[in-house]
Amino acid sequence: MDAIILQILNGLDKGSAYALIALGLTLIFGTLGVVNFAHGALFMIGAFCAVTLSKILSISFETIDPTQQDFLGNPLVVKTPYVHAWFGPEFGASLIDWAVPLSILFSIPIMIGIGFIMERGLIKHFYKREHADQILVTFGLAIVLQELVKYFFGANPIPTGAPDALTGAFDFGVFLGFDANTVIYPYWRLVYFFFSALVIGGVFAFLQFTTFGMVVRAGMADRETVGLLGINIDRRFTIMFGIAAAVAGLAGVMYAPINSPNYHMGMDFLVLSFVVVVVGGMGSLPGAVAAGFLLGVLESFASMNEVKSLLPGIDQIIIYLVAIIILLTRPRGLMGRKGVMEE
Amino acid sequence: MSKTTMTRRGVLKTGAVAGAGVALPTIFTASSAAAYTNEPTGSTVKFGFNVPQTGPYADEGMDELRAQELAVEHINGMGDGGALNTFSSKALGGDGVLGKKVEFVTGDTQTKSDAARASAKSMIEKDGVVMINGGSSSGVAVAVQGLCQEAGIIFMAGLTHSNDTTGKDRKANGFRHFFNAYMSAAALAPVLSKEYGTDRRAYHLTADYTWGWTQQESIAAATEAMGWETVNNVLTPLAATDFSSYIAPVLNSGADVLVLNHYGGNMVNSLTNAIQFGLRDKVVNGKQFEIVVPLYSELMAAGAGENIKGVYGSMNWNWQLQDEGTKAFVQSFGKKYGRPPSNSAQTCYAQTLLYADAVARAGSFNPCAVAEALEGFEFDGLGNGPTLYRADDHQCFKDVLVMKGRDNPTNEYDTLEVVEKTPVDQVTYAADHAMFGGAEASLGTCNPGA
Amino acid sequence: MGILEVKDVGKRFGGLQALSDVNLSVKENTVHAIIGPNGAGKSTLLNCLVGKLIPDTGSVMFDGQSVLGRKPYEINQMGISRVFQTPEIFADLSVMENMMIPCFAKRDGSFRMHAIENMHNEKDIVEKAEAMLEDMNMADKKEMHAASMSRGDKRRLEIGMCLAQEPRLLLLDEPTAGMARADTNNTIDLLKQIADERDITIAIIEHDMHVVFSLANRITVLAQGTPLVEDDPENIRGNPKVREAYLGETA
Amino acid sequence: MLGMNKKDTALMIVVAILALGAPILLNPFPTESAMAQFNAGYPDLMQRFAIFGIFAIGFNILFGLTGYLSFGHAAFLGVGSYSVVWMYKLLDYNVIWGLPLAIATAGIFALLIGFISLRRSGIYFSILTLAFAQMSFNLAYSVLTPITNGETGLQVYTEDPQVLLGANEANAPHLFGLVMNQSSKLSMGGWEFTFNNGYYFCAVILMLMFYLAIRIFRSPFGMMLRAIKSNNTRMAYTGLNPRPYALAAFVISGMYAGLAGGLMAAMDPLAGAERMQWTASGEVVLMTILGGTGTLIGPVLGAGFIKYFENIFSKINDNILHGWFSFLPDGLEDFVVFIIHPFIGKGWHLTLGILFMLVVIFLPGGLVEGGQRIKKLITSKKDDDSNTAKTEPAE
Repeated sequence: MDAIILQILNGLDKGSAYALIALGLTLIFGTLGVVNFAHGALFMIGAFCAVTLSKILSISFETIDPTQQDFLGNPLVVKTPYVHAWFGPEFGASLIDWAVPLSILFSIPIMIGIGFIMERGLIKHFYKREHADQILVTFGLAIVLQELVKYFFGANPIPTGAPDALTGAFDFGVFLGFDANTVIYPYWRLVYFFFSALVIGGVFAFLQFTTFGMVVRAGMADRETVGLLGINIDRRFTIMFGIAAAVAGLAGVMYAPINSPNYHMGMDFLVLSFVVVVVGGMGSLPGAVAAGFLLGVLESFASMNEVKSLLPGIDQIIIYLVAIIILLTRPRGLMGRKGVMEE
Repeated sequence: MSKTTMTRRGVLKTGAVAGAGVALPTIFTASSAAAYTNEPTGSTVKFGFNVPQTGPYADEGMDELRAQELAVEHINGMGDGGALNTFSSKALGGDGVLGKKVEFVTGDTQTKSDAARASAKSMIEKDGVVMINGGSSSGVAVAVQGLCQEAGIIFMAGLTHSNDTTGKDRKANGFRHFFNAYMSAAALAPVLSKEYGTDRRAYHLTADYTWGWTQQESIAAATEAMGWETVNNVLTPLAATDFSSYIAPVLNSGADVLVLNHYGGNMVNSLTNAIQFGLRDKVVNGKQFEIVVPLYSELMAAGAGENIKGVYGSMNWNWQLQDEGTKAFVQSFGKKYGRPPSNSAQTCYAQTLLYADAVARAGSFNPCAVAEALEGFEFDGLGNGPTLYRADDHQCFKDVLVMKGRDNPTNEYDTLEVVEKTPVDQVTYAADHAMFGGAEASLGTCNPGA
Repeated sequence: MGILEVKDVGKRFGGLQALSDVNLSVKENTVHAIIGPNGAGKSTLLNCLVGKLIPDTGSVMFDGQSVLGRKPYEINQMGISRVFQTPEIFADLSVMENMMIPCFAKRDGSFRMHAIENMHNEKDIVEKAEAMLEDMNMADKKEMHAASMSRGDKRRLEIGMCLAQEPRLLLLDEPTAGMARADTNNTIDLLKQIADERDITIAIIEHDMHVVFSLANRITVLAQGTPLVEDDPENIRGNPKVREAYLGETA
Repeated sequence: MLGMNKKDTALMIVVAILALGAPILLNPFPTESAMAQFNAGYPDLMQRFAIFGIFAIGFNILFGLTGYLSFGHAAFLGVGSYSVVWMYKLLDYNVIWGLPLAIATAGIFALLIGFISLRRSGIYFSILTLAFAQMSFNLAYSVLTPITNGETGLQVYTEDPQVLLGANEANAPHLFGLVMNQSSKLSMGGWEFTFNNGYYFCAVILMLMFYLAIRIFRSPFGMMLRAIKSNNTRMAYTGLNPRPYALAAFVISGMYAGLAGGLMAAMDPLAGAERMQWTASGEVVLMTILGGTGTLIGPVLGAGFIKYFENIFSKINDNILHGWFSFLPDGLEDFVVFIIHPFIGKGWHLTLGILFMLVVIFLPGGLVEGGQRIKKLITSKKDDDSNTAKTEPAE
């Protein structure tokens, strides 16, 4: 029982990352009809926003300490972050410590900006082109973006820790009446789960309760009709692209402490997020979220020893197996609409 | 196969002569010309450095490439000579190899067997290299080693840790300086039993492919021999990025040690996840919970950051060693690149020097002569102490380092500390050991190509 | 006994009863029009005939065989061709290729693996397609990209493609919708000619009364998913029920 | 000629000349010149051009004609390779056993996967094929190691049965004694050309496969496939069943992929699981789009383009750059090298990504459109504009 609760927690946590990425992806599908292979790269850039901010906060001045030596035997160069000098070592240290949460604020304008530039500069010209062309151009863009990140940050993962206060694990077991140490879960992953729930809720509320959102939803349902009403849907779609980019970016920022960011993390998530979106049904926002959590939970269950001993290698293929089964039983995924991306 | 000719150099010279007069076509068919593949005839000789330049191991590849460039410099007599000054063999005079200046070409393995073979083939066929060195995974090493065997040139493996490289997949034309999973286990086990006691229950997470399996097998055997119990071994997909669902059940299993048979990105993530779950803060069976990462590298340590503190592992070499060879190499490397070399860089550096030295001692670039010179070669002064290139399986035998994540690093490179130098005797095994293909494993015969 | 016999057909979509108790008999070699106000269930009925929808109740017999449960292509191979409201042609192919495809379908059935011979070497097909283009007055447009033709030409091509299959029943779904008067008249003439010259039955769904009364020799009026009346055109014109249900609105 | 019209015959002749003359055409620079770095006329790369050409031609029969975008074709490539290596292990090194088996097994796999995947269309189809291929890759790398030799890659060991192995038989892939990795060399002036058995074997098969593709494109079957892409509704209402047509196209393209995979193992007797990964499937998609979807020659060009970058640009390093620009003053030399540095060697991915974007932005029809534009530019005087290319899009 405790093992199952643990895996459900795990699944929800994994699922929240899948859901966030898939949400943005399906927003772009639904509104713009564009297959965006660069969406994983946006997630990656988000994570690197966190890396960048913590690097900026750690920009240091150098003093030479003649009493110590570096590996070549030269006097050691000691680095002190400017924030330590400016705000005092204590507050400075906690600023650096809280770099990842702070990056949320830092990343939103950056991601929206990147989204605007992408949409206006490139994607806009591909609305009427074939999906194949969209795939090629966005894939090319994804490569360019990740190679640029690699050029500046290297290929090695960059450890980016959560604030000290949020490290460690919470003992759910005691909470639920099990023995201590049976169901423990890291604080930061709980934060991630609630954060993504917040973001997902925010996006839905935005689409549900604002006029802007209503127009966009109408546009998703039938672009032509909305266009006939004389509403400038294009500008709203640009904004939607920015929002989708920001959602992917936020997913990335908060993911940084879970796994050290590296330049190809976007590609690692790309295929998976496409599977999630398609399983959820093209163009369906609730579908993407539901599929994200579903696949996350199933993936976690498949990695349990009991399951693996029955079906060796099941965790290698579970996602794809589930995708096949769902697509064969439900033609348009969990909640897909007819006619979207079917030709 | 034996008739193949890839005699670019030989042809060139003749071609140049013909070109000077009228453009007379000269046709070479198979089995004419040279005595062996890519026999150098001009004033230069080409080495091929095949390292991952794209993909997750690109940084490791870059570091290998730095070391290889440095080695070429030293062989050609430029720079400060590095470890050539401390190397026990004095056959290299700093004037290239056998009077020929060394040039090199580079390629990208992408850490994929196919891509690695493609780039190695292009070096052999197009650039006419006599030796290929580099790489950072066992799959690639075995694939390229097989290719070099077929083509008739020497392969000096880079980072490859699987037992198979010099075990069941050993080849007469291939040589490995790097240590292997068995050695890691043999070196780690005594230290672990000393630190953590002999009554421990270990839970293994193992990358689900050949290298992971051989390492898990080696570690389990060595730790069980000293009294540990292996509670469970869970295979994890190579593509996994989030290991939480594999880590979560560990605490409930009654295990008090977690062994992570992962490398590279897998290891960085699994260790980070394990720390997130607070495993090392727990007390199980009345003992402090511990994590072991049998194979360490500097880049992984950097990627895992603070999570690595206090975690034990093993390495082939480390820049903090204080022997003369290490000091000379680190000085030379540090001056040129402003950072200490990684252990895969050191292996590539040593392998390049060892190859050049063997050529000089053999007096020929013929791979069979070079192989003969390397087989049973005993040397010192390259950083690992006295070392033997065993003739039976082309594996180097030398001390192995047991490392621990440093608690208070003083700078960004100071992430690991050397806990113990396990003497070579403790890590030596028989060439027909069961984990190394048993009695059936054979090098085959040396292939000189043409 | 008509060539097409629809008996007691009903179809529900959720809470909406789209069709109920539809009985219809189309006699061989007639032009039978099905008319009715918007939402009367004309398109639903048509879709039930061609296999796109399966009715909940009732039967649809074509030439003594049931069409229910068969795929559209199977029903087509039985001898029912359909012309769509917006012309459905192979827009990326040339006009000639558009015409050759139904010729192949007629000769070779629903699937044949003829992957090696050059299609232009199939003399019988080429001749038939050319003759049909000639009949449709499009021989000069043979090499044209189908997408670049005018709407009227596309319609004629589509009708020609259907005829190339030598169907026994031709279903037309508002064939003149959205057309200019001149194009409409051309289409009426074409259909008249087809009805006169060929051994074919035509069932037509149409909004435009001008078209209906120019062509039909039998009319069924559909209202709220059920047939109101079936009669000859003259009688329909004067039928008060029809006027009320349908013509009244437009008059 | 051979059942082809004039235009196709001309195209076939061009392909034949390119394929047979590749060892010379791809080595335009003298061996000792600085530009020799750009020579591509060495056996391994030429083999890859031919093999990936075949792969892409086959893929285009599915994607270019029917519009069904498969993201799982690499699986068939891998199946083909494994088949051939298994034949080496069981029988002997003669490729004659393995290649037909590679085509057959790939065909069977394609039939199974296609039968299921073609129940859906559009992106749903793409994801289904992707899922099958990724499952194959993941399992081949781990659980199926007894069959695939996992990470190491399937290869021939001395203890393998090789029951047909003769006493004097070559210990490398061969066709009745014609050993694939043997070459002859021709030296002319500063140039040197390598004529490799394996390459010519691939080139002949490439020409055959190209010819077969022409026949398929011009056949009634090919027209039906284009009809599926153009209008599936009309297809069904013309009495044609789109499913078997699409499935046949899927199986044919799967067999092409199997043949390509088999040839990879015929050139180099090792089959690695990575060639089944989604990136490999994506690569053939990119090749086809880049070259020109639905055109005959496009996929071959696209394959050559990508393989050229992978193999030539990744090998340029700073030393070579310094060599090229050594004629410049020191500071300027360093500056130029500094500017170019991110795009070569380890940065070849960046260059490729930029080129993908440039091609798709400025040449929507891929490289073939680029060629057509150049042609039009040259013949613009007599040509009275756009309608020439329209009636025969499948050029």
